[in-house]
Amino acid sequence: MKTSSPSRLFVPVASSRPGEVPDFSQLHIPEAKASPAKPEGVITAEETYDLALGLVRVLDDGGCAAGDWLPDLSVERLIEGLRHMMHVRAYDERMFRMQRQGQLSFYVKCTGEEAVAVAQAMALNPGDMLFPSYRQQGLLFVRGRSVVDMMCHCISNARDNLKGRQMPVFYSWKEGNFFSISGNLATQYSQAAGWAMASAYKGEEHIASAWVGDGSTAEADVHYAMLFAATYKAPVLLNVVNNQWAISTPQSFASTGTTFAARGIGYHIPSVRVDGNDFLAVYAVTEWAAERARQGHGPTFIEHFTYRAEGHSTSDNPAGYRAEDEARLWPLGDPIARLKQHLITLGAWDLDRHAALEAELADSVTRDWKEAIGYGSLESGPHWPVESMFEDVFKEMPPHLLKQRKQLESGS
Amino acid sequence: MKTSSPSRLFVPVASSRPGEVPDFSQLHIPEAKASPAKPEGVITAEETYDLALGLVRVLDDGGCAAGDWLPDLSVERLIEGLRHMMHVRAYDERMFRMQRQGQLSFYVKCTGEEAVAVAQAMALNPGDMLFPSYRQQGLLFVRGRSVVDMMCHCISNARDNLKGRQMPVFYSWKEGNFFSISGNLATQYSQAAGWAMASAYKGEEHIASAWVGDGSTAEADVHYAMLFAATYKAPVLLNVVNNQWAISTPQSFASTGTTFAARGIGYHIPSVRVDGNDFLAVYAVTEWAAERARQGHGPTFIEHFTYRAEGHSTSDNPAGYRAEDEARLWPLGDPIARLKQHLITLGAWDLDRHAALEAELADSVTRDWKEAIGYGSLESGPHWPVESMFEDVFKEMPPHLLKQRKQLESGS
Amino acid sequence: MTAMSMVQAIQSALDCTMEADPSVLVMGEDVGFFGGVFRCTEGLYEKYGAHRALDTPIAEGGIVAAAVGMGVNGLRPVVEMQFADYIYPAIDQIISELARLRHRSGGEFWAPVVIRAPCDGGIRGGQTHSQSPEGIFTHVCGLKTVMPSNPYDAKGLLISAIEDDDPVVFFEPKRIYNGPFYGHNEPSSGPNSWTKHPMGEVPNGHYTVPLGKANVLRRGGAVTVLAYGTMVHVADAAIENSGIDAELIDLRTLLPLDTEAIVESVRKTGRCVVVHEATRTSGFGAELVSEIQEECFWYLRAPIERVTGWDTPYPHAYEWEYFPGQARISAAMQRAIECD
Amino acid sequence: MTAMSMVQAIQSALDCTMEADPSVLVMGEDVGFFGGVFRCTEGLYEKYGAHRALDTPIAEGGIVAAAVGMGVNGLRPVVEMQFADYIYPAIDQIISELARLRHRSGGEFWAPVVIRAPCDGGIRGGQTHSQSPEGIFTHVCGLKTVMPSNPYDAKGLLISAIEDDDPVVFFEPKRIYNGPFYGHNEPSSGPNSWTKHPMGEVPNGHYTVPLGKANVLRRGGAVTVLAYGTMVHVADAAIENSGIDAELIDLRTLLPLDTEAIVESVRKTGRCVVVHEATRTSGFGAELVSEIQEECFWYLRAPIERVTGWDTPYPHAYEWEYFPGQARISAAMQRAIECD
Ligand SMILES: Cc1ncc(C[n+]2csc(CCOP(=O)(O)OP(=O)(O)O)c2C)c(N)n1
Ligand SMILES: Cc1ncc(C[n+]2csc(CCOP(=O)(O)OP(=O)(O)O)c2C)c(N)n1
Ligand SMILES: [Mg+2]
Ligand SMILES: [Mg+2]
Repeated sequence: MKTSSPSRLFVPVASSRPGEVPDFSQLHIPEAKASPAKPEGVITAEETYDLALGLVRVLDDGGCAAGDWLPDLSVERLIEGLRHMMHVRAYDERMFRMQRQGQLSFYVKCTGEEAVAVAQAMALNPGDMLFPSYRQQGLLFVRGRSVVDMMCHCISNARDNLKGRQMPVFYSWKEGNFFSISGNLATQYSQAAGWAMASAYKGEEHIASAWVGDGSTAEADVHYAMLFAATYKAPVLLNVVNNQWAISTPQSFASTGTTFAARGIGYHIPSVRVDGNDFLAVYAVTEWAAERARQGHGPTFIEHFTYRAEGHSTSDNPAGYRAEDEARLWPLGDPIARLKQHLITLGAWDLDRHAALEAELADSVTRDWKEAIGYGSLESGPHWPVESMFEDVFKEMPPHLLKQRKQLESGS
Repeated sequence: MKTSSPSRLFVPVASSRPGEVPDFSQLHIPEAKASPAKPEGVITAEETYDLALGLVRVLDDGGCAAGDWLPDLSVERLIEGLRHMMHVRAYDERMFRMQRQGQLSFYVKCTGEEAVAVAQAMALNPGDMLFPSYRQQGLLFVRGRSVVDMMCHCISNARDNLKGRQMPVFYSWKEGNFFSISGNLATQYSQAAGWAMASAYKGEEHIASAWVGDGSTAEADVHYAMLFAATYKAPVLLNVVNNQWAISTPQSFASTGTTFAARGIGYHIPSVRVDGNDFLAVYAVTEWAAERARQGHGPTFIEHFTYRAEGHSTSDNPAGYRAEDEARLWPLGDPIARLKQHLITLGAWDLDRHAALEAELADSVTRDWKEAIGYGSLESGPHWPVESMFEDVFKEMPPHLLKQRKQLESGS
Repeated sequence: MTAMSMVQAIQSALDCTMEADPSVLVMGEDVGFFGGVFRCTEGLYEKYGAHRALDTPIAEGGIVAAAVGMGVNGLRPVVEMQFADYIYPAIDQIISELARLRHRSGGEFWAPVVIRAPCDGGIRGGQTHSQSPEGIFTHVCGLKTVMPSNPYDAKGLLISAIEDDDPVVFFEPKRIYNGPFYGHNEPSSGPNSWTKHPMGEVPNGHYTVPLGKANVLRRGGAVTVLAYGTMVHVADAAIENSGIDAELIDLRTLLPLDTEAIVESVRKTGRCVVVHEATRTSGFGAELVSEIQEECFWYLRAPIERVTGWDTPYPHAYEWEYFPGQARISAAMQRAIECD
Repeated sequence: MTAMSMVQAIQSALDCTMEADPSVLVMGEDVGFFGGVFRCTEGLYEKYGAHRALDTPIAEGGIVAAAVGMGVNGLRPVVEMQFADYIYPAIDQIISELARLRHRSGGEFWAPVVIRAPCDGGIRGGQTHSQSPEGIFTHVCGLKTVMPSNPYDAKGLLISAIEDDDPVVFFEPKRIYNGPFYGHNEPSSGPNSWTKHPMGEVPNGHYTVPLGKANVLRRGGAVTVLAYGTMVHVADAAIENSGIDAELIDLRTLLPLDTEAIVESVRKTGRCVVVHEATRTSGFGAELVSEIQEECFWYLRAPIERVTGWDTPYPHAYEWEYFPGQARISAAMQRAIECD
């Protein structure tokens, strides 16, 4: 290289790094009462400009709910939502600890983001198909999957419905219309568009919903999903869970300096940015978008503005790349604390009941864990028979696999 | 499939198909005087909303030029531009006929789109790097490439700078900073972003300019290019030549129902939609965008709104999929006719000079063709030596290729 | 029976399956209104509508992804890649998703997608319209890989592929799309219709040629020649013209491979020549040679020969020098026979 | 000389080349501020700045495309794929562009890009963090493919790759990233530093190990064992523990292949076992077997054996049953020796 001029290459920086004071001054978080209005009737992408650049909020900082996005949810349903979120958190805690004890090879928490999956699953119909990433375990709780079964998958034991083939957290649950999670980021986002196209092709009313993280929006499949969903007006909810980080990389390496929701408008998809830590707002936006899809008005692109309160996964140490306090100081708070506060404000909840529920759920996951581990552990089994790994490569086992299976059995 | 419900899948349709009357009622073409204003100073993507959804025009339907986008071009430069466009058209005509006579394996015309490449090349600096698609042959004319050399490439003869390896029209010309064209659509769009990043990395002032067609915007590489260019504020012009068709498929299978330029804004890139048949407007927008890039303000996304007046290529028959009259009725006219009219209006041109130039250029390409074919033809040669195909696979030929070359030579 | 070109046979396979099963659709670039740049989907748009002869954006990765989602939702999409050379943008969806879905979900989910891809040279298409990437797909567990050599097989194999519940990558050799290819190393020689070709007579209705079964086209005792696609014709011509008593096997399906048929033949002849148009190094020929030397080692009387495309990009000007022609095949057979 | 793990050796190679040449940069997901999920780029951000230890969006295809453009513009980008399993979204840029550029432009343009990709199993990563796709790249003309088996080679080969003007795909076996692997089929057995391993002593400064040259690690007369990456250690242990007088060749570079060294050895021993962790069918082992049987046919006294991963996705629970361990290698050597 001949030149020695100083580099003019712009490289985004994180808002804070270890040793620095977290800096949220770029965030511009509007108050709940400043939320963009809820559109009535059929809407074009252009008309969602304010929704995409603003932030839909229902719960204010004091736990009061107001505005035209306020969903019509009974206190019972709210408590159900709270319970699911707390259940997910208890589950995450337990599984994380079990991983640290060597019982799981890997685990991913969704701490701080529970509202996204829980509120969305509650706003969707059971027949709607879910194409999640690895951080929407909340969907399974709402749909009523057995926690023991989830655990059995995570430790690849003899009761693992995925027969020991998948890493922990890459769940699949056909019965609950929960698609098999891939280790490859975003690949299922575009598949969800295809699934939704097929639903329309068949004249059915089921819709699809897909999730990716902020970092994953950079993958081609997110572009494909938006393009196909928009071109064919596919009934699909395209969700971006913007939890600010992709492992060590801040969202600024994917957002190009605007909101993720803004990208949706460029594809002519009505797009909304929602406070992802606000259970009520997430529910309301999802309900609205699902209704649009079901009525044949096509996709909606939803950015959930939230925060990844813990490390990326058990393989990760966030102290290496972000300011220690960032999670605690996150200006949009914690989704469980906020819904709890709201219920207390409504007079439908109190600290004692909360503590009791917490204890109950902790007990429950402990019991579930004991049961699960009773069916076998990762290291000691029992597992599925080793030879079962040759099954399901194809529907029927072709000769070369039969032969290899025999070799495995004979140890040759 | 169990259901027999009617399909609800939306599938875009073409504005016209064979046997139909061309229908441009969806186009909404603003008059030249309604062009969005030319921005002053540093600008954000959001501020280009009108530019991206509107249409920058300088020449009105009568050939008069006005407005703040009017570029400062002398009559001599305008005539130069006209001459280049007419030269390209003469070249295309000749090569197309030669293909029909079996002298070329393939050819692609750019008829109706000449202004895009010619005006842009004139507005860029010679040190700027070009990453074209196969329909910007005009760039080569402006940069002064020998037409004989271009022809020699197209017939793979002994003087072909690409040694008989590439199809016709996939030019490469390092000396002229014209990148090797790939047969794979859009792959170079994202490379252009990387090239521009390297320019900034080195502290240099050269910028890059890349082109894709409307249909090609669907490829992942266009997404990558926008994302990387925006993230690193790379000095690159990202051009989309929206000529309304991708072989048989209308632009509605790629545009999602809005403008292509709108997509740029979603990536936070200042974006402009320009009348691609208006030489002056294309020049002005390019000059403006190049200046922005050179000053470190990053990429610009430019949609050139034009029309593919002929078939896709020599392998194609547009009568099979579009209304016969569409090209003739295209409401934005022909770029050569429009610049010619403008020059006439300025009193700097007349029909006789025009006819004389046409004749001169036709003669010129005929002479060039005779010279080119004198160096060898595709079917009869002389070509590069056959064994040269083993060269340049690697910088130095590894043993297995030496061996294969020997086998080829010995016919075994 | 009707005399059909391979293009017509493929059209007919698509028509038959779409008529019988409303869940079958074709999708890809220019496959709808226009009927495909090679005309393989001609007529389907008029007959079945825009949603079943589905034009798509130019996004191979998106097309396959959408097809996977459709497959999971009960449809049977038949995807056309405009050229096999453009399958790479879709390869992540093919390898990481389509091929793996059934296994990773413990059998819960699967997508019966067929991916059709015109491959090989023959149209002066240079390096980006001439490639033969089949070998790559045979390395991917969970995929079936097919390449027919004639209209009869093309239709029968394609119907099998569409009806199969596993994903199939279906390569179509462009050089023999519109007529037989007798292996002359000249672009325009040989007859240009299938009328007199036995495998050009194609039933109009439904029939299948099973996946995973090779076809012994010529019986012979001196040497076994393994080929697929266009190369079947070149090998056939080489055998005919050289007068060598060769056994010619058309593999038809590369994976699962009909090892039985191959092994039986090579054990008999003791000699083998493997032919493909794809580049040599790590091409599918390598797998064939390995498998044969493992299974037939004690029967082999000469090294197994590979006659393949050169390890260079496919050149525009030198199609016929690049192309593994009769002369190279004959020489290889001769070398194999002369060994002892 | 310093005792280094393979991760440290790779870091050191990057540091040396970046220090010497301002056109060298590293780029990829999490490679900048954080230093890479496997720590291979640790320290480079602080030392060379954000533009030379360049964090990127999560877009493998975009990363390689940008690297190609940078390469054309005079830089030498070293790209990290976070896992080899995620190389597929970039494969079109690698195959259709990076590998072809020099040829298709008649030598006018080229991009000296290195793509580093952690491959193989060993971290309970299941099917999407354990793959070994090297075979695919050896089928692509215009690419060099490398896989080191120890820290010394890793650094020397990587420096060669970065200084090479051709594109190189550089696979790094995760299982031996942080210490030697003695081929025990247990996740946690064996020592966990390279200190006493001869190839763990690595010069701090610049040196190269040439591309295209294999390394004969053990001399022996009974059978030739060909391996690369992790499998070198497994084969070594199998040889040691079985007491067989085997010759062990570490290929180091798969393409261009050091055919000379292989042929010399097999002609001497007359027997050969080929080992890799990748799936069997159409894996690189097939090319090795083919090449050997062509070149050494008359010297072979037993069929060449392939010991490989099974033709299934890499399973989470059965890493060590999937893994081609010592027992299978020993059995294959034994079979080869007993033949006659
Ligand atoms: C195709 C692909 N590339 C890279 C990775 C490695 N990887 C796993 S998670 C991750 C970060 C994802 O960040 P984001 O999308 O923001 O999701 P989050 O983890 O924050 O929920 C990366 C790079 C992968 N799994 N797949
Ligand atoms: C990756 C890839 N997919 C498909 C093709 C086949 N193909 C060549 S040109 C073309 C249409 C391109 O249309 P557009 O981008 O609008 O450009 P235009 O021809 O109109 O200039 C297609 C589908 C290709 N060359 N590369
Ligand atoms: Mg994230
Ligand atoms: Mg076009």
